Amino acid sequence: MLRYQAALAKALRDELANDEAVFVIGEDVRESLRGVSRGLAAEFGEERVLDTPISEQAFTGFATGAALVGRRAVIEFQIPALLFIAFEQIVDQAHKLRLMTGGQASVPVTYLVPGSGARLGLAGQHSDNPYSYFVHAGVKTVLPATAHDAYGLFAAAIRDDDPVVVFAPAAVLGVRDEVPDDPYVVPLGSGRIHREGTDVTVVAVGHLVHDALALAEEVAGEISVEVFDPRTLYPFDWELLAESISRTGRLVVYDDANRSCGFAAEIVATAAEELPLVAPPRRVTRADAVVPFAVDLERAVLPSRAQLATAVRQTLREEARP
Amino acid sequence: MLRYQAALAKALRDELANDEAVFVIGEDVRESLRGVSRGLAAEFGEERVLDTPISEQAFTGFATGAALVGRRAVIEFQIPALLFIAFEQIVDQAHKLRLMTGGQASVPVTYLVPGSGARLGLAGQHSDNPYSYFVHAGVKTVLPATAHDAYGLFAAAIRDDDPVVVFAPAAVLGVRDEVPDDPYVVPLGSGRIHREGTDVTVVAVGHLVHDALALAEEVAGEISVEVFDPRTLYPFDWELLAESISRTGRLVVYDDANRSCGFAAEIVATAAEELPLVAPPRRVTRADAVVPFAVDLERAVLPSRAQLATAVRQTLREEARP
Amino acid sequence: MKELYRTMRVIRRFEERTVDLVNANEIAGVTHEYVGQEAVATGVCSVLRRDDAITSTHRGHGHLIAKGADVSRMFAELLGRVDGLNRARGGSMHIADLSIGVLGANGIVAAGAPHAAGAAWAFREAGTDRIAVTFFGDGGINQGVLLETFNLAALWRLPLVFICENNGYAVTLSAEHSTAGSMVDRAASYGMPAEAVDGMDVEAVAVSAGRAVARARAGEGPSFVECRTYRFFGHHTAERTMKLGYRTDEEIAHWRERDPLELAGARLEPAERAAIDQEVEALLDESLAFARASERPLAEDALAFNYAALEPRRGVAR
Amino acid sequence: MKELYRTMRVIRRFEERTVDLVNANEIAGVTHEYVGQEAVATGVCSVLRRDDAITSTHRGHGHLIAKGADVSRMFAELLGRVDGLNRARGGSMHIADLSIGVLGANGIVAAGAPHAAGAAWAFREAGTDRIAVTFFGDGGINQGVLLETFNLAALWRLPLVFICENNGYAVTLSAEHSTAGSMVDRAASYGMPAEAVDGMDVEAVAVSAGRAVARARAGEGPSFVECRTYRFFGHHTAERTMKLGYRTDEEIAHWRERDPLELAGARLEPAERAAIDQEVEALLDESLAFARASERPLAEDALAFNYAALEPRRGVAR
Ligand SMILES: Cc1ncc(C[n+]2csc(CCOP(=O)(O)OP(=O)(O)O)c2C)c(N)n1
Ligand SMILES: Cc1ncc(C[n+]2csc(CCOP(=O)(O)OP(=O)(O)O)c2C)c(N)n1
Ligand SMILES: [Mg+2]
Ligand SMILES: [Mg+2]
Repeated sequence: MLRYQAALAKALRDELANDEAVFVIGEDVRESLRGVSRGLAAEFGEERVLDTPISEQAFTGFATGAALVGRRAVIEFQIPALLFIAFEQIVDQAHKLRLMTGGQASVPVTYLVPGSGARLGLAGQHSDNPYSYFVHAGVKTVLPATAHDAYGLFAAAIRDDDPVVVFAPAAVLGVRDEVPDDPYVVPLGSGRIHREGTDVTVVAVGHLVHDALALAEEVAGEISVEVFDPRTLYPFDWELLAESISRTGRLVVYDDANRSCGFAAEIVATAAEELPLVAPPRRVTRADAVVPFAVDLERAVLPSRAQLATAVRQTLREEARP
Repeated sequence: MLRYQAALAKALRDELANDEAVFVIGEDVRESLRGVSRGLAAEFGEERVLDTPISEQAFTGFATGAALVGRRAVIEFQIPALLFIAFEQIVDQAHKLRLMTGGQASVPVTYLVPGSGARLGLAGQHSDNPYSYFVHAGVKTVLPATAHDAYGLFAAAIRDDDPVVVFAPAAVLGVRDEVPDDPYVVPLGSGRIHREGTDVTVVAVGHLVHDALALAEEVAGEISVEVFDPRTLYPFDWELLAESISRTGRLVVYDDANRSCGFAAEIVATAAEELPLVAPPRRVTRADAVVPFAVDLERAVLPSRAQLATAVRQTLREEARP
Repeated sequence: MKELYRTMRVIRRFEERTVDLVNANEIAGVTHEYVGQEAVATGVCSVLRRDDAITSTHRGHGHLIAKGADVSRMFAELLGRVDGLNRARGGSMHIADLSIGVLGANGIVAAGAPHAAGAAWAFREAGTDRIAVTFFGDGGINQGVLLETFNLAALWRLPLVFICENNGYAVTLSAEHSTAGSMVDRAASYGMPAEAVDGMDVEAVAVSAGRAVARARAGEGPSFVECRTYRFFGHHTAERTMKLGYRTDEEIAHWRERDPLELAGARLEPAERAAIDQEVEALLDESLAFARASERPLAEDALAFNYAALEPRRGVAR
Repeated sequence: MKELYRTMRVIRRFEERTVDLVNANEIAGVTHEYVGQEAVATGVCSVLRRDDAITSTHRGHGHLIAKGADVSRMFAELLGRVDGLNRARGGSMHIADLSIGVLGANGIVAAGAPHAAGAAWAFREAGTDRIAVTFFGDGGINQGVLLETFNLAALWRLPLVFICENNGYAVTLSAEHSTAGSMVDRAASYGMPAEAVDGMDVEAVAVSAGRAVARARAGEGPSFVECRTYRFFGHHTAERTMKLGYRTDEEIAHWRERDPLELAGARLEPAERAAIDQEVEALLDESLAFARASERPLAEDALAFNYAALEPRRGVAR
């Protein structure tokens, strides 16, 4: 049994051992505030674990350049908002270089955000869950919910030849799971059904997977809830969702990102266009609001299990519109 | 009759004349490559029309600071990609300051992007239509389709006490329209039905409004198409769309932004959740792809009138799912 | 001097009490303690007027207190109460008081610098002699937005003062390992006066900052002051549990010998000093009592203050 | 010298023909002409090896030619043909040839600088003596990402050379009105050797750049060279229709007197020079013919090259 955070650390260690091209760069990665890179400088040398000045644009571009000549970079961003500073270097440079060079360039860079989302009291600039921006850009985007998947998806991201953003939600960093000793990958783009059900499919994202499972258990006598974990947000496993919906016919998306143009919007939109829903789909998301400091206010803008329960019940009462 | 671009220029001139607090800042705004600020330095003084070094982060933050102490800033961004560089300063600073200060701060800044979207041959980094990022962030976002609305919405944006991003699609900068001499505003958040119809509502965005109107005309004998122009993407005029859908029962969204988590996803998702659709909604959007240089390739990734026609016909053939 | 010492003492004790409140879970999240750096905020703000503006950082409590913020309302903010300066919406990292020219603390390193530049410009254009100051750390001097702001400020001769609080570290990375060349040279290369000063000596800071402020007010453009200082505790309140090894005990002890409160306190009569200390304690007791008595905000108001106005507000059925 | 002149002549005539092709609508979009600046790319790349890396700018044709790119495939790229260096996906602003170390032109000012830094670091870590060069304009020197890269490069003593092509303007804004202090001082403040050189004199550029490259190759860290040059035409091909008044005819004439091709050409025998000119013309005729004969890409391949692999590719029914 490993904690999620330790699974990330193990994946990073295994990949550094596995491939000499891999290196880590970020703020305080040698001391490793989050523990993901703790001890790695001692084990692999400081030249493979680079502490950088607070220069997100430059060190993000630096990773791109190293990748262009054969290295594989893993960047750790201390807080999600740093993605906003490096935004141009990710969505407009690293992501676009392959197409713009007609296939000449390969940019194997993994952007790790260990501690995404709100954690009670971190307020407006440290509580974002900015994955939908990368989905919109078409950047590969990963969000593991368990330690097992954290290991496998992080390893897969590092081995992938394209830029991949890996979000590790703050709320699951401590959650434990069985993690095999031997290296393995969870392929990008494959979803996972954590619990089968027949009445409604709940697509839950990141830490909300655990919350959705808890709800499914709670209502088990009454409603049969299927809990679907996308694991990779882009590319999304439409096939698996189509199968799920063909069984349940009903969809609720449970997502801790801003509502408008968020990940949940994409799932609901595509499902409405293409899947055989028998009732209107529903979203349970964060409000389109800046996260306020006081914990009661913070809780009020985040999606809740109570809202999920309401949405599930609501979709079960409804029929397809005439 | 004024061209769209001239309507923007008139709005800026009128607002500079109307309120001494207003100033303009951006690259080459005195010479004014796009003509939006031409002659304004001579008329209002160089201290109200600031040419800045190529420092998007700093000059965007500069506008925020000036706004915090009582000025009203209009920033012109020469190309849409510059929003990526200034991203943190917009979505994480200017946008959040009011909430984070508990209502103390007011940040009246307008971000004008005159020339958004693809224009045949500008390739990967100059062809983005990045408005959905701002909708996701919850930043007020405006995208006028006509010269009349360009004037009124730009003026409304400048007078608004919050940050507002105004996208002027490259493809409509030359389009002419009746623009009254006297100042007026088009309120943010109000949509516009350009053509009434009874069979299907086409929500078309920016320059695609004109394309949707052309299609509506083409198919008029066969299908009655209602053309809905949101004008403001955030906040969106749900009331007006609800009315429209209550008449037509069918929805196609025609949007020249990336598909995943794009503006069209939000409209389709909310409609699927909440509006009385009688058939599955459809999206016609840009592919999730970097815009390639060669014009045939570029055309292939952009949404087309032929795709719109197909989607409209498709939705008419379909019934609500059982 | 009495006033300077008193301000430093308020900051010190405010921070110490804040740590206790964090440890007792009365304050949510983390705070970044200003202990050790009191002379910087105090010295700089002592030469400012109430109508001058500052932008602060993640380590902002000291700046606010020195600029004259009401500590009762600061405590209320940290405790998440409606009487907080930010109505409980901001917390430690975003605490602000625009009525006294504090345009914002900031969760993002150096992001406030261009705000100060814009404010400085607006002050000048309005024909006033108000000026702006931006605080940032040794880590901040490697952020692009700050370096761009050096250029804008020097180019446009803005009435702006850059205060770099060099406390030796950006979290665990030493200034030595983060910054090529000297900070003073870097700033000076933009053509502005730049100097380093002993950031543990409040009077020295006041003298340097005073020169910079006078230049700004006289229309002579921006200046840069590097204040060499030290934070006595971890990067933030959560560091205590982390056992990081980036600083030696000797180094900490060495700097503690130059505790700015001791340096300044030694320049006062012992009785005078004791009286101030006592008065400060009473103030903080009272302030904290005020904060604790203040209401918590209502969850139903969670969406307030996001916009000046937003019409139509939400989706069809919401 | 013959080789240097020849390269400059190829660049000059490539650009002149490109403008004709844009005006004839054979090339879509706009291009940024390098005419007037040929000595910079040529002088700098003359001291590089094929396995060294460069990052280029929006005004990149000259850099590619000087680094040894195949002009047939460059023309093919600009004409949007499958034999283009970027298979018609990039066009003028993104033209690249990774096989000869051109990591990319760039549509975003200064955005390539950190790429060059990363490549330089990787070269050193691999135990090679390969180095990297990043080109940028006077406008680029005010971009945060570049200033951050100055720091990284100096801090980590990267084998990197910064080449600032100061052509006096960023679109319409003069360097004087964009840049506080001197560029050389700004770079030097990071602790790296920095100097300015006559950017119209290809041999002078080669000497300065050669020193910088030698330092980088010897493990002595980065250097900065400001090349003072001028663009003879507008910012881009679309400027012709704009009638902008930011430069005087006198200023242009003054700089044209120092045309780098004339300066270098004068150092050759007239017959020698004529022979080169003729040979270059033949090369360009041939190259353009090759490009025109190349196929246009197929619309059905529009989604190729976005990813190394993407599974599952698209939505359910698409
Ligand atoms: C742009 C940015 N990068 C990284 C962080 C995470 N972070 C918060 S404080 C800090 C260190 C700041 O160091 P310094 O500027 O010296 O200020 P100090 O903490 O020493 O007061 C870092 C890296 C951040 N908040 N913003
Ligand atoms: C970051 C960024 N800001 C603005 C632009 C728009 N733009 C393109 S080229 C240019 C001027 C660049 O000037 P300089 O760096 O001196 O290069 P030059 O054009 O003179 O070769 C500008 C402002 C851009 N492409 N990227
Ligand atoms: Mg510090
Ligand atoms: Mg230039």
